[in-house]
Amino acid sequence: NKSVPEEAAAAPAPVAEKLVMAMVTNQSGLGDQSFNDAAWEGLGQAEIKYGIERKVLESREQAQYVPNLSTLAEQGASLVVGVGFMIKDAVAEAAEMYPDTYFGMVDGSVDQPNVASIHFRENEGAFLVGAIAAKVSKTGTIGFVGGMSTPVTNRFEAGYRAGAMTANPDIEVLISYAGTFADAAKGEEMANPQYDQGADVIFQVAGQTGLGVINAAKKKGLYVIGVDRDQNYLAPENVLSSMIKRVDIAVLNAVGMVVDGTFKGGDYFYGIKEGAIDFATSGDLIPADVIEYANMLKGKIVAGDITAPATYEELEKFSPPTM
Amino acid sequence: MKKNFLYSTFIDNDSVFAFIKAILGVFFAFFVVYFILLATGYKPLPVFAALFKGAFGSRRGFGETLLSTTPLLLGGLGFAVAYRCGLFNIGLEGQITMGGIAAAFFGFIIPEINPVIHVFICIIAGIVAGGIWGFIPGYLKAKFGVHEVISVIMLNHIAFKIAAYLVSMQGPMKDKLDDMPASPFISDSAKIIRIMDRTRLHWGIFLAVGVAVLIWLLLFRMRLGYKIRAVGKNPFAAEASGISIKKHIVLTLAISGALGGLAGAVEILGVHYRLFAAFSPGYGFDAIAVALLGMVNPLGIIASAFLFGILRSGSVFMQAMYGVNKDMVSVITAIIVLFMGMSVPIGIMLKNRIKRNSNGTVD
Amino acid sequence: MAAIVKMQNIVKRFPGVLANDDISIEVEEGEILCLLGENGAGKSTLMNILYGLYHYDKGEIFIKGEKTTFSGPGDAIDKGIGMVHQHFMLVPVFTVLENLILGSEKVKGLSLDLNSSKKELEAISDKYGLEIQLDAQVSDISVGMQQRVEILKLLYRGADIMIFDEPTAILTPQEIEELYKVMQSLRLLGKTIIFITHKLKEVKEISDRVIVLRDGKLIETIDTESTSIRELARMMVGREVLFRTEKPEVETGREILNVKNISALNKRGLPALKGLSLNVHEGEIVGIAGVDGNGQTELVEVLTGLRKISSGIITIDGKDMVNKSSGQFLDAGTAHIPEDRLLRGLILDFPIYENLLLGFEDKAPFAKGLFLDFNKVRSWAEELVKNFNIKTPGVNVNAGTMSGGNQQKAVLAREFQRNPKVLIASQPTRGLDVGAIEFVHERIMDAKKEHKAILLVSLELSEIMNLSDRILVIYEGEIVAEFNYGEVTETEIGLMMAGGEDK
Amino acid sequence: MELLIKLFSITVFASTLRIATPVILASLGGCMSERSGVINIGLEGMMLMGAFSAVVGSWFFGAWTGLLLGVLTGGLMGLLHAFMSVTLKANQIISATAINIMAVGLPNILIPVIWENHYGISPTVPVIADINLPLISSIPIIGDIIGHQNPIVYIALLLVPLISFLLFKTKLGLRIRAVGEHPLAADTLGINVYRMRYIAVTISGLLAGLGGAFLSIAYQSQFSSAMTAGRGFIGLAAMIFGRWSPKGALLACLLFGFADAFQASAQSAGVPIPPEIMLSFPYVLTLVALVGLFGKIALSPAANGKPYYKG
Ligand SMILES: Nc1ncnc2c1ncn2[C@@H]1O[C@H](COP(=O)(O)OP(=O)(O)OP(=O)(O)O)[C@@H](O)[C@H]1O
Ligand SMILES: Nc1ncnc2c1ncn2[C@@H]1O[C@H](COP(=O)(O)OP(=O)(O)OP(=O)(O)O)[C@@H](O)[C@H]1O
Ligand SMILES: [Mg+2]
Ligand SMILES: [Mg+2]
Repeated sequence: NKSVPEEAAAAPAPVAEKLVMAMVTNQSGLGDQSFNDAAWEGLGQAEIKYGIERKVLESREQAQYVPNLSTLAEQGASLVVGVGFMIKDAVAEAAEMYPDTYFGMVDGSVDQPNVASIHFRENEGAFLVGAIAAKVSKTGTIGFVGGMSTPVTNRFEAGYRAGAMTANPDIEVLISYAGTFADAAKGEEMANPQYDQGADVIFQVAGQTGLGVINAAKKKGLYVIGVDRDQNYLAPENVLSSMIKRVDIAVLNAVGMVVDGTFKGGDYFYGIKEGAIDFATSGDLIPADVIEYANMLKGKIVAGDITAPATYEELEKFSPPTM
Repeated sequence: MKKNFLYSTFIDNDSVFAFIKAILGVFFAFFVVYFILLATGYKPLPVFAALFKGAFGSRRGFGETLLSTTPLLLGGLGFAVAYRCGLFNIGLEGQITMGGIAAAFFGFIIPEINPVIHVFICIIAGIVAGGIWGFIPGYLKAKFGVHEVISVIMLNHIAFKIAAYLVSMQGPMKDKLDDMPASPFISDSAKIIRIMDRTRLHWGIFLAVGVAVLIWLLLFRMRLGYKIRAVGKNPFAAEASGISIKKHIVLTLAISGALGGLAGAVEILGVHYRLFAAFSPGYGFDAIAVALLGMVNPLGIIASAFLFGILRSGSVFMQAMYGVNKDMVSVITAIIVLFMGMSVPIGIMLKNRIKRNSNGTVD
Repeated sequence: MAAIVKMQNIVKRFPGVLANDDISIEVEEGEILCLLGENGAGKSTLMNILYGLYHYDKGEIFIKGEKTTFSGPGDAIDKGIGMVHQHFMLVPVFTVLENLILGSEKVKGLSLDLNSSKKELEAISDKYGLEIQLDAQVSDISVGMQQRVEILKLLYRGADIMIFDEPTAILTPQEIEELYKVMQSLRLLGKTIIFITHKLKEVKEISDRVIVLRDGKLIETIDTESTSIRELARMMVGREVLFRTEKPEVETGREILNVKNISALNKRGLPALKGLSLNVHEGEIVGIAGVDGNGQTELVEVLTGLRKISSGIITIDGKDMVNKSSGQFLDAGTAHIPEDRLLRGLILDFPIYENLLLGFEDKAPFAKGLFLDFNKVRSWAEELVKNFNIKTPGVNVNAGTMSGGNQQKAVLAREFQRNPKVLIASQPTRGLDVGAIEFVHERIMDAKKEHKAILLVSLELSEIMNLSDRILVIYEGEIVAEFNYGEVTETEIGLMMAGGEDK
Repeated sequence: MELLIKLFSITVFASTLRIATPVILASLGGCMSERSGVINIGLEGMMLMGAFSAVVGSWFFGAWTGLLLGVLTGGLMGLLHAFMSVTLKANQIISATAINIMAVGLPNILIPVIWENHYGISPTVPVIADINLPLISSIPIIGDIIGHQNPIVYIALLLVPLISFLLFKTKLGLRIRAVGEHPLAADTLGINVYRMRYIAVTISGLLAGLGGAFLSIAYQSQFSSAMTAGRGFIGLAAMIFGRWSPKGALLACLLFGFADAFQASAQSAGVPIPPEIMLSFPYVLTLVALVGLFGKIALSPAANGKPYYKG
């Protein structure tokens, strides 16, 4: 399958033995210990489950999204998944250029028949860890450190604050943004004043910057909550929980649709109900009653009794349910 | 006289020599990369073939090559103009950012109008914004003696933060209907139209080459450029002959910044169609290498920007075919820069063993 | 006496120039040998080779009978060779002391032992009567003192073969006298001295033997006793040289430059001009005599728009010029031969034609709208090169590759071309050979004939005396005396330059 | 009032020191290199390579060996820069840019080779732990600010007078500065210009390497691919701000570090200003300080950036 494709060959490659399913990472690339890795894992699971071949192109820069997507489409990949909200415009463009190729879009919405847009209800998970943080906090103050202030990080923030408020109406939540997803040292210095101002649990949603937040927790002997995948291994004593976002499940599902021939464009939402959003308990740091409480909230969310706010506006309107 | 013009203009011995050396530099660089690839388990020759196939082998690849050449060329010209005036503008990234912001703003705030007028307005906005971002360090230097290197480093960061703020949730340029941290899309009439079917290549490349010729004319044919170069090579002598140092420092940095702003505007209007933070992946920094490898001569810069464009677009294919990832591309780029950087002075040394000034230095 | 230095068949090639063409010389122990030659004859090159600074292409060097190869000046210093370079080799931002010890530092533990070096240097400078401020920064001291620092450098390193490359080019007569005394006493102590100069009177006065170079070749080795100044000049230049420029009779006209009570600060912010007044008329040459550092530099800068004044009046042809820009001064009709051609006069990395264009870039016929007509510039430049007898392979050559004399001619060519009302000439013949000096003086006289007003600033007293219609003596930022041509002797002026009658 | 107390809490000053440390080390590296006449905009890349090697060293041999390896790798990068710009006389900016570009890619290529299944981020490794300074840590306030810090913070602070001493009080320093001001003059005194520049640029690399190692195995405990985040360039700016002198650079770094610590504290305390505006505070403050402090152009070493050609 390594023949050089003709530019016109937008259609799937000649007699490929295995279907090729591919992804394009955002600029963090593989190894981000986050959704790029998780998506890649999803394709790995699909290799086993469906016998497909997986392929990845990493992007050095925004301008490379389109050529990366196009190249994969031209090489005959049946499904090309774009990862990260910044790749959305590129997926839209590629999907139009290669109407016979299926695309997946993680964390963004592209309205085209050959694109499955995959959304995660991070606000639900953030809600749960917010509640856990508030319950565990002894000081009545908890913190949140975001990377850049973007709609996605804001969604985490909104859910987190709502969850905390639900668990403890008097909770104080300190909010900081580091302005970068790549600077661990900065993350630490954003976390430190929060700890010093009384926070004893911080939720980090900051990529590599977040590693510094975890580091600060380790040095201070306080709690931190990880993001995207279970980050307890980074500091087993300090990572109280992690908000888990199972991009792999979503990607696996998308591959399944292509293999089964049931692919349909449109928006796919993954939340607690779909088993794609959760909180981690490894490390056994969360008291049993708090876990129980969180599970109770989880049930309410699944049942639709609680709607975790996803934006600042929704947060404004949110009032903690009485239980 | 005609022959004389050509000779001194395009093919003087220096340039021919530099060109040969540059080619040799690339050649040696590939030689070294050959072994690196071999050592890391790739088959070097097919990988090289893929690089060039990717950059030239298809219409889309070639389009991408020229597409990435565009901002590098404009940025490189910006760096070169300042460098010729003895100024070290490592602030192009910030100037590009400001140019992009301004272009995007006028791109979406103005509804569909005559496309020529709209694009023109946006480009001028970009040029002005970048120009202001270049004017500031120039003014600070002329007025307060603030070294331009410090002020542009600070202004870079400030520009990045401004862009990030504008498209953040609270930001005034945020597209409220989209969950991307980006501005609304620019109106169709503000988009620079594409020129090759099924590629993203747009008119910007012609604009950039045109600007390169213009900057060449400016530097080597125009009165202003002559003065800029005079201030750059010996400000004291220039001043003694009635050329104002301060005025030309401010003006040159403003022009340099304006070229950065133009690069940013073209990127937004031709490629991204909307503003988001860090839309420039370091073009302003690569521009430094581009300009210097191009001997800070606009014609040389066309060539070196093209080389960088080849690396950028060819690398996609290299990765797709052989899994040579983005990091290997960085290393390859570094080695090419290193070898080209070496080959030129080696060549000069060979040709002109000693040519020293009174204090033993050669500029 | 045995030859302490023997250089045999030395060949040194620079790109396009054969600087030393098979030169053999011998220097005897304890003598003062003078190396003579036109600008660009290859004198400095030969000495730089002896000092280990340049590698040579062919030849052999023997020091004290021993065949020697140098890998750098360090080796030469070890052999007891010292050199005072044509352009001083001093680090301007270092103190005198730091410059003196550089390369031969004494240390105490990890740090520099400045005190013991200082004591030692004080002892040496006392011994030779070299007055020096060890703690001053080099950029702040006079050229004379810089010269002494250079000499002290050699003594400190215990050199017994001393090379002086044009040490007197920028010294005042008094300073030159002092230098001779030092050289004589050095010789008495058994030191060998090689001495490069363009001043033939000096050659006669202090040297034992003379070696003449021309175009990189050895022309003559001769005992000083057995020759004359005129003969030396002929050997150097290859033709007869007149030593006195004919002074044309010119009616002086109206006042062009008028300066009243101006005060200005120097670059360190200290008062440099203190209520200075002078004027220059059409067809008149006014000479400013003075010891270096008495405000000449600042005066010239003020009169060319390169320095602001804090009070006073400047008019050119009646037009107010107070604190106007250098461009406005040019427009008002000044031309400026700067004292330092490398700093203010030329852009060494520009080709000759672009150097000649400086200050004309906005003027017809070169300026065409926003553009420049480089073809016109080039042909014009070629014409100037011919008229001013500038030796160069062509106008596309960078100014930095020309010899000093030719660089100076290029500056002159450009400035005369301005057709100025007033010409401000500062050190116009610094470092030039006799032939070139003659040429420059003739051009200045031509300008006088054309009724230009000329302000001549020079440290070369004889130059001032020969050319000026009026001589003003500057001392500590003021004009302290005024004489007419022929009314005064060198000694009298020298006295005034040192601070006036009471001294 | 309560807000003010929060904002200027002692920990802000402790943070200031930590934030400043890698920048101080970079700026000291800048001083060394540029005082010898070699521009070093490659500090960023040298730091990054240092950070990476330190983690590798720490993983295999422990933190202190890691530190050594990080420093040496920085030195090696310095040596490369010296070779390019002194021996080969390549444009110093090109040479440094190549180092910067390389430093972005090389660690990422090596990470999966060293640690299977890791890309871009290393595993956590042993770190050089913070220490309590005896005596000083028990003094109120001062003890809280400087009493409990990482050893490398103290090393960096000590290096400021040390490098200052080296440059301005020793034989080597005198020669290095001479070579940066007037290489020909130094040459005529038998000083080996090339050797001086090699030494200075290599030391510059060692310092940058130390700064990188501090980031990865003292401040943080793992390597991530962009972790220097422009600190090399800020160091460069601080050095110029401080007029090519270690002590001046220190002040600039502290000013910058303080502004950054302050904005972090202010964000956390809920000051109602958008975070991006808060985050730009250190840069704006630096600019304002520059305009306020500078009366005249700061002169760089006269031969800075110019290759020296031996005759
Ligand atoms: N005065 C000029 N007139 C016309 N063309 C010029 C002129 N100066 C430079 N050029 C153009 O620029 C090229 C010279 O490139 P180069 O980088 O050598 O510039 P330079 O002016 O010689 O300065 P430098 O020597 O500092 O690099 C020539 O090939 C020519 O195209
Ligand atoms: N470093 C150099 N590179 C190229 N050419 C040089 C260099 N140094 C000297 N030359 C050339 O070599 C020749 C001899 O120069 P040198 O400096 O020895 O002359 P000189 O006799 O000392 O003249 P002057 O009286 O002007 O000092 C000149 O043509 C000069 O242009
Ligand atoms: Mg050239
Ligand atoms: Mg000479």
